[in-house]
Amino acid sequence: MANMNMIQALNSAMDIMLGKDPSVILMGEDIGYFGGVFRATEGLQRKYGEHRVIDTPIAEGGIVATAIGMSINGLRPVAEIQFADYIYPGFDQIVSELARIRYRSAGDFFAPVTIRTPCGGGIRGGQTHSQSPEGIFTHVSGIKVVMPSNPFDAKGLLITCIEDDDPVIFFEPKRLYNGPFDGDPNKPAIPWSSHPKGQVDEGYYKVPLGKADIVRSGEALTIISYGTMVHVAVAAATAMNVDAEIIDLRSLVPLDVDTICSSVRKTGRCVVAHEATRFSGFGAEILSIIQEECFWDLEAPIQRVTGWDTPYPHAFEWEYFPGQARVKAALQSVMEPA
Amino acid sequence: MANMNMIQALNSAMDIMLGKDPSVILMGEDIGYFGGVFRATEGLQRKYGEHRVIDTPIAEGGIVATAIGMSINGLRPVAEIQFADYIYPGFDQIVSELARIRYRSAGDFFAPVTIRTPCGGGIRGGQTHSQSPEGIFTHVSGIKVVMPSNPFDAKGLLITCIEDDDPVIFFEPKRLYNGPFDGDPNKPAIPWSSHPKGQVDEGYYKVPLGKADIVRSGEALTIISYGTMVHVAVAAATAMNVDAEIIDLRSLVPLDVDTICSSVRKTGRCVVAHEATRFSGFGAEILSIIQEECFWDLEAPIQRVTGWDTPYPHAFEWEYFPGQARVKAALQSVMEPA
Amino acid sequence: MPRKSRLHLPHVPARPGEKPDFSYVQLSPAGAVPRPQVNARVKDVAPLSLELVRVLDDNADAVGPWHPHLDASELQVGLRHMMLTRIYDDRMQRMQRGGKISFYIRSLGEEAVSVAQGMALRPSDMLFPSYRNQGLHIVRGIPLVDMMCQLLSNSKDMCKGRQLPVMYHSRANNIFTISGNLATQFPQAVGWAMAAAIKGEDNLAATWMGEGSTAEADFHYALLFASVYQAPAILNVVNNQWAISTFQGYAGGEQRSFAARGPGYGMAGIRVDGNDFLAVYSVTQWAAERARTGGGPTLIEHVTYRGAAHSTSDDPARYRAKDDAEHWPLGDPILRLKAHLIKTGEWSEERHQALTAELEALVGSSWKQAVTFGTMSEGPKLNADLMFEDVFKDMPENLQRQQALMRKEQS
Amino acid sequence: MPRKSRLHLPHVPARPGEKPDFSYVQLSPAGAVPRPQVNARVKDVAPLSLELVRVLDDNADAVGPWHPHLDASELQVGLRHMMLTRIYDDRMQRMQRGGKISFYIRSLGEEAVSVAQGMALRPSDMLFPSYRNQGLHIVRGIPLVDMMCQLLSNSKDMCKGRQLPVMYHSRANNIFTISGNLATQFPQAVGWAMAAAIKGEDNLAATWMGEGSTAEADFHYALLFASVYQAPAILNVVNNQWAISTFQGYAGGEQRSFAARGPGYGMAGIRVDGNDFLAVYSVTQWAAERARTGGGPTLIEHVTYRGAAHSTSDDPARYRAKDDAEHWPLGDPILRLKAHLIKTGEWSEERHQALTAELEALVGSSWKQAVTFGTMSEGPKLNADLMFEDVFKDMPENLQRQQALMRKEQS
Ligand SMILES: Cc1ncc(C[n+]2csc(CCOP(=O)(O)OP(=O)(O)O)c2C)c(N)n1
Ligand SMILES: Cc1ncc(C[n+]2csc(CCOP(=O)(O)OP(=O)(O)O)c2C)c(N)n1
Ligand SMILES: [Mg+2]
Ligand SMILES: [Mg+2]
Repeated sequence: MANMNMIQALNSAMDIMLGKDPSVILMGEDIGYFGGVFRATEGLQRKYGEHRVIDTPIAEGGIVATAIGMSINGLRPVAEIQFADYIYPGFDQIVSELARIRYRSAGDFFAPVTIRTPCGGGIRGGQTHSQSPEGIFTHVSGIKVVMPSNPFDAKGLLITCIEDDDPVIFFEPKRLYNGPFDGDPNKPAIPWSSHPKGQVDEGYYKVPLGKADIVRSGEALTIISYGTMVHVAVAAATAMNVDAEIIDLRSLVPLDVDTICSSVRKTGRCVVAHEATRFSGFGAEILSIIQEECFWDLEAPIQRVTGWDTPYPHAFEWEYFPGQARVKAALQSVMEPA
Repeated sequence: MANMNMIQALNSAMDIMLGKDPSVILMGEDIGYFGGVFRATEGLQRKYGEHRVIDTPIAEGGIVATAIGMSINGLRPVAEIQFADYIYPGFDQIVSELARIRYRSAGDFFAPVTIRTPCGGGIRGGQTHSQSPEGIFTHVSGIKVVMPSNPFDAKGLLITCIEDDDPVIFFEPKRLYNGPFDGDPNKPAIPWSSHPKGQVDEGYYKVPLGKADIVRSGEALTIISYGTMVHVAVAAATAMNVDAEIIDLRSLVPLDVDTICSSVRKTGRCVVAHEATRFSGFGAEILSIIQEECFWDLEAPIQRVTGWDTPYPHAFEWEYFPGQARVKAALQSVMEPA
Repeated sequence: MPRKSRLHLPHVPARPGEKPDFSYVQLSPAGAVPRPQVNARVKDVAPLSLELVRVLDDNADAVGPWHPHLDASELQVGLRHMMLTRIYDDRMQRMQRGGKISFYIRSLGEEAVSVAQGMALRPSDMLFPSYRNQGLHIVRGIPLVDMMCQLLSNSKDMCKGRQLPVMYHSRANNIFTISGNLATQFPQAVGWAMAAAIKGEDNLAATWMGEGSTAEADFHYALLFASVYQAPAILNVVNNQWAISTFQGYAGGEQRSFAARGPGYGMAGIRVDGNDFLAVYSVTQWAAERARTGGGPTLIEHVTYRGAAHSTSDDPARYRAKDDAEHWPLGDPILRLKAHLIKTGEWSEERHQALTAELEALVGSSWKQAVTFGTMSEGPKLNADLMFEDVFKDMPENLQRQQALMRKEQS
Repeated sequence: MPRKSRLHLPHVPARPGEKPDFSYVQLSPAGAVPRPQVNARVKDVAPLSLELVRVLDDNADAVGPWHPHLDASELQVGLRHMMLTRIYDDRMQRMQRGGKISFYIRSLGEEAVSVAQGMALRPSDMLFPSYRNQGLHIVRGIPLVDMMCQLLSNSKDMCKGRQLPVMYHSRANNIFTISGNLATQFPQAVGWAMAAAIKGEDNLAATWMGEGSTAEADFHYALLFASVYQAPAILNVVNNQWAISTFQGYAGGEQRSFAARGPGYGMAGIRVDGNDFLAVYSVTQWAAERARTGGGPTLIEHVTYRGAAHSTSDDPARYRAKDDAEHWPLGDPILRLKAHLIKTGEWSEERHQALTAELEALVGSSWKQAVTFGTMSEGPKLNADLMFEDVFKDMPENLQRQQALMRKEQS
């Protein structure tokens, strides 16, 4: 066990997989010699060579497309898209190709590509360095979608994704790279070393997809979240001291419906929280499933806590971000007696 | 008034706007000399010239991008994407640019571009000529999303979209081009001339965005739908003779929440139907809004009727398509007494 | 508009009612274009992208430095493959017209491209075709019955009913699954080639698209990545002059050849007579040897003509001159190779007729066999349960549920 | 891997610890490259895409056919704009270091590109810049205070707080809003130019991107549509050799110049000394006249060097050789124009120092004025209600509700 921040944990996962499996390669913009704009691949090119940790042209569509071709030729590419905001030029190759190759070839071909990309706000990145587009990809049949909330999960999930024979988009909440974040930008930043999930096994281990993590169990209500909002939810529930059960989905596709529904059946009250915009966001799918599965158990309408239905403005980052105030308001309203 | 199928109605809308406003131009693959693979622009190049009805290279991204540039220079481009399945190469220009130009320039620039594209299955097009990706675009702040279900609305809505100063994606359910379709492929096809909404005013008129159409009012339950599924819903409700109120959304963004909620408050029971895949489809947003707004009025869980969470297979088109059987099963279950 | 438009629109030489006009096609005499060393530098081979490499002249003689000097037996095999491709296309077209299959795409007039290239490459080279390369499948020996079963989406369909007709694939024969989305295969092929290089293997990747498809971003990505990493890939643009109703000028062909894009990206570009079996074979050999010896990628533009409708959903009478294919200056690939073989005493009308009859019989018997595995109307049918498989490697819980609901619905 | 990789990787001449090496940069002597007629055919101007157009020689003399023969007064204005750009950059960089603004991007060493081109174009020509073209805004007379208020996202910010610093725009001065997404402006500019042609107007569109951005699909779309419709557009690739840490070879520059993409798409391509004010002005004049007279688009590659870090978030010491900018063979654009003016007796050290002082004072006083409209820490602040405006022309009901909720949250 060692203290790692999320960047170090991700780096460790890729280091281990490069060492373990000669078919694993890394590719992306500025990831090689430089080690990535967020340093996630630092030192790996020096260790494994320019031919396995490959700098690419600035062409997200070309990166995804060539990664697909490599995977058809027996490699397991891990492609970095520098910011999730820049994944859209690769959208056609992801939706029309990566997601469908196994299906359209009746399983004769498959593309084990992992796409890593930093998402979310909180670093004053403005509207083009803060997006959370995960919801869009959950609507695409054939792609798995993952988002960790801490270093331990990040490493174990990334190793699982690299070994998975299906394509995966692995979203990294960049605000969590250096430490947990409770939603209050005015508090001094705290490092992962102060958090239990900052204790990371240095060796090879996996965290399964489709298995949500019950961060905190409780009886009064259920909070379902993933990524940065897990920490905001914990802080808000603690501050209000409500006996909340807090679930970290970890993987959105596949989705751990059982854990979600058994919790809501128990509590009868539920808040769904994510940073992405509200309208047609992934929260809507979670809410819909609960409504369909647990209708008779619900004692109050499920509330969504989300970013607003606007781009993420540079000057109003904290008015946009769904912080503790927004979470608390939702907790209040689901606790109101019927 | 004249009998028009949906193609003729769309053609009439574009014809009228080309004649009325010199800044309107049409562009797209095979739309000019040929008149479009579905004939929607037939005759318009001959009438208005090659400089206003423009054939383009096969580059959806280039079509959207140049349309944006034209709109910044005072034109109102109506761009056709030959199939909605092929809109993804233009995704970045739509999401990162078209949707945000007004916002990021604080209103100093705006891009009145209308993107027309045929969607949906039912013509044996297989997985790449049958998709319904509308849900994805409803998650993108800054874009309006429209889908008509009949010739009269198609014409009035398209004229409204072309005159709208915000960008719009206009989805055309291609199975409805030549006639209404109740979901049964074995019945002989019936023409629009047999349907009241096939009666179309030959002149200029508008159908507003954000105003749903109550196709049929009823007391027992509410069916919310759009596009092809409106007709399937009517047929299923009639066959079961349930006193269903059937709502045709017409525009998904903006969404007519009032009409939806007042109906559900009245009936207490609701089915949401669309052809697109279920997981994170637009149905989830509708369901979520109803759950949030009408929770205490609901007497049964809202049911979603959708395509399956798979691509649209060539051989199993009718097993995939959400036909009357699937609608009826949902109607059954929402009618079950609590 | 107040003022007159100054927008330039590409010239389309002949529309319906006008007489075919191919004066825009720049030709070089057979044998006229020099053949550089396979390891020549890009700037020294640049002229190849504007000339037209031809071997078979108008007297059916094979001339010049690109003459591949193949054994007659090989040429006879090539002729057979081209004839089979065409006979197969004709029959399948008729089957579609007869309502037996939902859709079909012919390669009429373009047979030399797929057949000559398929023969010039190694079986271990990976192919990323478009929907108009059936010749490749035939060269690689995919049984006609298997191809027909795909067209029928029947119980023996290699795609399990998921793909439109003609979207074949063959893992065993190194042919990648065809996409309905244009151009996507191009950069995938380059990625495959990059992986071959990374693994130190000397197989190459070859891929095909039409000239209209070069407008897509994936064409650009493919050329860029192939050039940057000097990937062992052969990128083929089949310029059959039309993209459905859109003339090649709208893809940029009016200003410059498509082959010229190659040198623009720093790679070899060759413009070849796509209806000349020997020329296509020869340039492919050149590009393959160049790729295998570390010389990097080559872009090949095959100048040919779409002899038929775009597909069974299309009617070219609406947008191009009648009988234009007959006026195509580069003739018909089958007739040209046939004439050459006859002139060299390696073939005869009799043998040609006999072979035609043999191949028609083969196609006919294959069809009879294929339909025993089911048609659109009669069984055996694929089980609709298959709809839910292969979305993921293992079927997730929500798909299992949906599968059960579907069963209930169907019963 | 069992076998050794054969994948080619572009050569990077000098990394940290190595001494700068610019031997890879292909130079032509000043005055050596002929100047074709503006209406010359593409194939006749093709050599321009491989040569390097230069006017200012090493003795600070202006020589050769591309000499634009501008009045000294114009050159002095150009010098002033370049100096102001650099002084503005330096000060804003310091403001970012001091925590006054969140982010900044300098154009150190590239000032001639924006300033000379801005001056060579008409005010009615539409500009689609990247984030490193501040010189354009300065040439077009955008008040420094307005630019600074954008950097501060303060109450006078033209973007109402929505954009990162440096993402300026000016409707009144025909400068389009800058995007954080690379390359998207290129085909938009072509669309704007197509519209100008459709409307019969003779304005043109000019756009800029870095060499690294040419890898994006939008670069391809722009060249293709510009070529097909012969759009009156000037497409500028600013090759400053680096894309953050990625050397230009990874964008394709190792195999061929970026200007050479132009002829590949059938349009004029010119490679110019980007640090030579006179050369940049002259090729821009040529391209503009060509576009206005119906000669179609031109692709211009400006060969220059990124003198500073990519942005305030970047540290080039991690990936490139120390002091490399000082070894750049094409020198510094300001020093070169200054030397030329002094040599021609139109400038002096004294005047230069005086002007420097004047511009520093101007920037300083502008900053003082800008901060009165608010800073990141002190007010006046923008009203957060603005977050919900301009998503659509009229604020829809759901955004009005969210706006109300946000107000409640903040109170
Ligand atoms: C991304 C995408 N856009 C549009 C289409 C519709 N489409 C199918 S074939 C075709 C024309 C292709 O022409 P070309 O590339 O020249 O190939 P050819 O058919 O001539 O062999 C078009 C526009 C598509 N399949 N995919
Ligand atoms: C689509 C997209 N991908 C990646 C990025 C991240 N990014 C910002 S600047 C940059 C480098 C651009 O280099 P270049 O085009 O050469 O311009 P320069 O900065 O040298 O002026 C990158 C990769 C982005 N902004 N947009
Ligand atoms: Mg073609
Ligand atoms: Mg650069």
